[in-house]
Amino acid sequence: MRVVKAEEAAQPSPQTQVEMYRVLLTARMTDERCWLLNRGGQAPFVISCQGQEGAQVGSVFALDRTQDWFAPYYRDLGVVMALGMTPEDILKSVMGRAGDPNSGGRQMPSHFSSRRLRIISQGSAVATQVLHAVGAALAARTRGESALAIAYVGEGGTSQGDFHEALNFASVHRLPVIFMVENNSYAISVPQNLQMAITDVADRASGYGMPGVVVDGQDVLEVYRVTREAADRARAGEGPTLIEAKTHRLTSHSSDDDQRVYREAGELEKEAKDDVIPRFRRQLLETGMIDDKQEKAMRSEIDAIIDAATEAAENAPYPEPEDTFLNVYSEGPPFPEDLGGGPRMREPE
Amino acid sequence: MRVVKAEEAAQPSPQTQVEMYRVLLTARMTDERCWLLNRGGQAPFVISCQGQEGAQVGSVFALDRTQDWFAPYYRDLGVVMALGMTPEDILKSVMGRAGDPNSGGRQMPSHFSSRRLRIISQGSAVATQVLHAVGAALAARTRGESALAIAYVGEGGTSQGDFHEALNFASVHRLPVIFMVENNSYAISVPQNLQMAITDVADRASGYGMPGVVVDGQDVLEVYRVTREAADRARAGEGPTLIEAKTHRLTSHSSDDDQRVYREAGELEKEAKDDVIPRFRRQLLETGMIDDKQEKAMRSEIDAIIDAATEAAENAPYPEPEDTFLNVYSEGPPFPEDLGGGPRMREPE
Amino acid sequence: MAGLGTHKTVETSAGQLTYIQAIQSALRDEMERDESVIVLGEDVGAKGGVFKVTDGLQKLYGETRVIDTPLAESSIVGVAIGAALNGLKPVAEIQFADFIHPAFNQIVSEAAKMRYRSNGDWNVPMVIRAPFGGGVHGALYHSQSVEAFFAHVPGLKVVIPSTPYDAKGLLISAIRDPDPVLFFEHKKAYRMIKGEVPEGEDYSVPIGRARIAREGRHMSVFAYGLMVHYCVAAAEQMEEEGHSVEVVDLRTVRPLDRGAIIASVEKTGKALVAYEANRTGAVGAEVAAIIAEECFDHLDGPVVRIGGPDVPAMPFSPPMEDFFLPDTERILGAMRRLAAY
Amino acid sequence: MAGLGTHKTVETSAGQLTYIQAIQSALRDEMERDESVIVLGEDVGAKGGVFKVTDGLQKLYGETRVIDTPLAESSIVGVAIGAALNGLKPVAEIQFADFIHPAFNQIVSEAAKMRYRSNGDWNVPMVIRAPFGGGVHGALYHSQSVEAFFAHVPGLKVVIPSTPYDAKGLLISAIRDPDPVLFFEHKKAYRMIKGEVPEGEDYSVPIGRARIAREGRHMSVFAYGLMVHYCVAAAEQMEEEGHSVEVVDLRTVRPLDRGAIIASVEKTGKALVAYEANRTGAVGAEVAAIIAEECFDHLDGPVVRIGGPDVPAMPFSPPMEDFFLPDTERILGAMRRLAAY
Ligand SMILES: Cc1ncc(C[n+]2csc(CCOP(=O)(O)OP(=O)(O)O)c2C)c(N)n1
Ligand SMILES: Cc1ncc(C[n+]2csc(CCOP(=O)(O)OP(=O)(O)O)c2C)c(N)n1
Ligand SMILES: [Mg+2]
Ligand SMILES: [Mg+2]
Repeated sequence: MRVVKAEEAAQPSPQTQVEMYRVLLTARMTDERCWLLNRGGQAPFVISCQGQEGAQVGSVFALDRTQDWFAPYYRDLGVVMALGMTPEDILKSVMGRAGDPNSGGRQMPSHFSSRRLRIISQGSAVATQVLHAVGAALAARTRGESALAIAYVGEGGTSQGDFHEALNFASVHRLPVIFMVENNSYAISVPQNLQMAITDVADRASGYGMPGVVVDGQDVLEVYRVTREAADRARAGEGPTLIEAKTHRLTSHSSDDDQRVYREAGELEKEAKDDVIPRFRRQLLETGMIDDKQEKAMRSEIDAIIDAATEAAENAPYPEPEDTFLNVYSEGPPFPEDLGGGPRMREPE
Repeated sequence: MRVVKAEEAAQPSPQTQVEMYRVLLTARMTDERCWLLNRGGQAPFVISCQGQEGAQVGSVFALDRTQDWFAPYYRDLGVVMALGMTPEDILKSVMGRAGDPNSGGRQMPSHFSSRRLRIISQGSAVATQVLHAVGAALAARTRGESALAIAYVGEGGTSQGDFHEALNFASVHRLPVIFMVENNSYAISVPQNLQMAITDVADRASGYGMPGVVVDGQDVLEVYRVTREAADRARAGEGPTLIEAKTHRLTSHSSDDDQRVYREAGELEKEAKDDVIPRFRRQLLETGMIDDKQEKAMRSEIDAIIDAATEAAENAPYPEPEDTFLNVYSEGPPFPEDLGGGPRMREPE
Repeated sequence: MAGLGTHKTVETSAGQLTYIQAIQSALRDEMERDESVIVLGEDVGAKGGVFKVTDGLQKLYGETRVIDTPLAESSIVGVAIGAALNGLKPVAEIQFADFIHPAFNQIVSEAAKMRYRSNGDWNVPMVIRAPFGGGVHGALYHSQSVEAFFAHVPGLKVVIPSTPYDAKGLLISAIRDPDPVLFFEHKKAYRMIKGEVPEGEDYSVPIGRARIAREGRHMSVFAYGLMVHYCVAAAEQMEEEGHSVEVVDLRTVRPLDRGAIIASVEKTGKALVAYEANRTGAVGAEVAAIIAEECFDHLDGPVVRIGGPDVPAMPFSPPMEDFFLPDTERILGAMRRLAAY
Repeated sequence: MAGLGTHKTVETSAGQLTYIQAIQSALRDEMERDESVIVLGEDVGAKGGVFKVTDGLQKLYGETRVIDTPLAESSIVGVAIGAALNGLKPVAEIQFADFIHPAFNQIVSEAAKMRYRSNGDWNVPMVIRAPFGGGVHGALYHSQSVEAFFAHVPGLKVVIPSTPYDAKGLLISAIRDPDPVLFFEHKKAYRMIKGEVPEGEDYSVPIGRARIAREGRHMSVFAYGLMVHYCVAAAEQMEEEGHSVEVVDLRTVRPLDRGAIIASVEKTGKALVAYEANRTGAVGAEVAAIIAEECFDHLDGPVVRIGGPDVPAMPFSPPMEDFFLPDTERILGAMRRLAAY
């Protein structure tokens, strides 16, 4: 595993590290709540961040949350929570409520979006967002801003043509982009060896003349450090970087999947032991940045927040059926049947 | 330029080398005739092989023309002539005659196809053929044959998602495929530095875990040698190879283009001096495989063949207008308007 | 879920199969019959597909004939085309019809035009299977009906069965067809629709022929996929109200069975088309246009279309999802108004 | 060819511009007016585009606003989407409409659905320009009419001007539109069609409104792009034969101007639709379906469609190319038969 040289500068402050841990925990506990709701029949679909929060939170904290652009994918609950999404936002979306800030209950859960937070709306087709991040970076560069864009994608998504086209475009124009591949070694049931003939996705970087970095995605501070370095390069006009975070998918692909059908029990146990949360917790306790009591207090605080969020979401209204017609185009439909119009029901006179 | 070790085995026999030269000359002289016809108003469109014949002919002779599969692109007149297409075939297609074996006058010139010669029909959308070659190789491997497939593509075509997806699929399944990139450093007017951020396309190979080879495309025997090595690897089950032949586009992109608008005169002169034909001719004269008299005789033979071919093509019939309806599906159209049917002209009764 | 998927279930079920079992049975019969048939797609191997359509096939026929591909639809189709050109009969699975778009160029520019552009020298015997349609909380990208894009493309055939019998018979025809066939399976029908399927016997259903799902005299209703069942239910209600409605299951949307469409309207004089796709520019428009062009002298009323609303796709939230999907009630309302016309 | 392309030509021409000059003039005016407008595509810079539409723009506005992209349409559109989300107004050029298919997923799954899926939070102010249509020996892949694919997609607007005045006015509206607009330019019209275009003055033509190209009383003919000119020529011949034919230039094929279509047919009682695209499942089918649904009580004859044949695309060889392309003669024949009906 190639590792770039350490830099003290790239160490978040103790208080920031505790903050990072709080986001990690909030994402994990919110995700766990979604599964509870799924079993309880209140959430038809769940797709998890569990196991990948380190790569997500570690990278966001290394960036400028006041101006940078984010194109996450469906696992990135840790990314959007680090940017300011709340458990209530998430639970409303899982329950398809009108108040879901991502889509007003239109998209499946975990299809994140927020213009305010510069989280680019994602559809379900994998890897399309990687090109959107490149375009956002192009716009920032055109206006001479120092903002960069980061795209998150799974290792399976790297097989799409759009991934190749995005890396190529960004490198030709030396755009301020970071490509963050969360390699959990599975695409639903397809293992990495059937997805690509290489061990490290980062090896693709040299084919675009950009640096490629492999980082242990379970090491939050390492992710922070390499992301910070990539960001510095990007802002200095030195172009894009491909970062591959080796990580684990601790749950089945989604609530519709059962990974025991295609994965060895041994592998699952091994990965569960490498969970980022206990690992970062240990780090914080050892360095004395937090103590056991504080950590327990933090958990119960978050629990309380999620309980309140669950109740708020449960009591939040659904969209009106007719809301189906809204926001197809900017203007109201001049031709109802054509611009977001309904099925024709009127009396043919 | 990385070059792989020489192998005596990979030297074509003197008589084969002379044969290769004849094909080079035939392709070049046929192409020149197309331009004459274009100026004469008999050929609305010409797109040339000129300058790239070395990579084309050198590679085909290194393969098994009795069983291998070929997915050429529009510059590959040298490829298809090495496989058996004749000047008459080509001139009929340039003039849109019914006898055009590639498409019966349906496609633009240089969209090559012949099931008999295992030349996969190509459309105009660049790089799609690269995936077809991978599929053909998959089929051969599935049946346990020793045949391989080779795809030809320009360096501009490598920017397409399909190029990435093809290399990835072939490498994951270790298929017997050769990817031959003819890098003439321009995609119409777009220079290589605006097409990719690297000098050698071959550097992309490592990102797929396959060998990448750069070869001087103006050196016919070098192209032959590296192609033979890639073929041996492929047939031995060691998977695909990416070969980049550095070459030159001696003409404008096509008869609709004028490259003097976007290229330096100096660059054009320099490339003209590096033409493969005089270079290979010199080689053959020096090694005594052919003498001046024989070479001149060969030229006039070919000239005569092309003259006859031109006349034959000029006298060949156009397709019937109604032929427009043929070969949409295997069966005759049961519903004329829908299965290859015509515009509805009948009297509404 | 797994249970339903295995061909065992297929063998043990007595004549009655679900829609998905019929598809599984067609796949297995054809792979058994013809070595050149291969299956490729995302998760079709070890997992047996996200809907379990290919469950068990890799165990039976091995990894060379049942291929888990990388996550890239253009390569799934492009490789299938090349394999078809070299003698195989690939059955490619696109995990959801919504994700067929990255392969659009390979399907429309390559597969559809290969025979024509080579003047009949080459052909592409390939099937592309994809689950489509809504009503399963699939939201914007797991509910789409995309058939109209392909029904416009000469060189392609587009099949959409509504019953287990047709699903098996048409998939067999599609696999044996020398040209590229898109085969769309309604995901809500997979386990909801049951029906008779002949055991063991080798039958097939011809591509390009509609089926009269229900005879009627006063009105013709054209549909395909899940909508056929809603239309039949509505027609039965209409019967009780004294109106005899004919329901025509198009089964193939390219080529459309013009003869059957025209004959039915000439008989009844009234026409309604029901479909789930976005209303504008869909297959229903072509059906209506054929009727307007061919049946003018027989028409006793406007040609009515009931389609999905013209919004990008079916939303996730239950009230909006229900609102989007045309159902028996909505179709019935349109039938009543047309009957009263 | 080069001369025609430069904006110089545009400035010196007195009121009369060719179709391509009108487009060049719109591009230059909007780039001059609004710094956020950028142009990107293959060969749009140094070469000024294969048709010279963007000729001179890079010299005027530099390489950051006029970008020669790598040869990859999905990235051209995907990058344009991202740039639009971050405040630019990209005008992407697809070199030929036939090559828009690799970008199909970015256009249909992303650009078209961005506003809807974010419930109005995001929008994509982007224009995709592409030359389309046949009659220039472009053969199968440089002659296609692909508008029907996009006219089916909620979230997109699809504009196809037939005159220089509309080409400029509609391109200006498209660039200023907050939603994604596909702008198809008929390549045969580029230099063949001339017309008045106001000098200097800042005007625009609204998207979604048809134009009556020629008033008439006995028959309504609907067309767009080059076909409009053929229809007007045929209508003039019909006039001499005593039939008054109204020609409606749709100008926008999504959204269709339903009001104008219905009003014209209610006036004339007969309808014909002429288009170059493959006949089946095209925009003409939607126009006919609207008429069949809305104008039943006013129709005095079948709704006739004249379209390109249902073969993959326009062949290269002159006899087949001529046979494919609907022309004045063929349209006239259909008009005569419909008039006699
Ligand atoms: C274009 C497209 N094809 C198929 C799918 C179905 N699908 C959803 S997620 C997924 C696997 C993604 O794997 P990876 O990129 O590794 O991300 P991970 O889920 O492992 O984090 C697939 C095949 C899709 N969403 N989009
Ligand atoms: C998908 C697609 N986009 C655009 C074009 C138009 N076009 C034809 S050739 C060409 C340049 C190809 O360059 P390269 O691949 O380097 O091949 P070369 O012509 O240099 O041999 C372009 C842009 C096309 N044919 N297909
Ligand atoms: Mg993964
Ligand atoms: Mg080139």
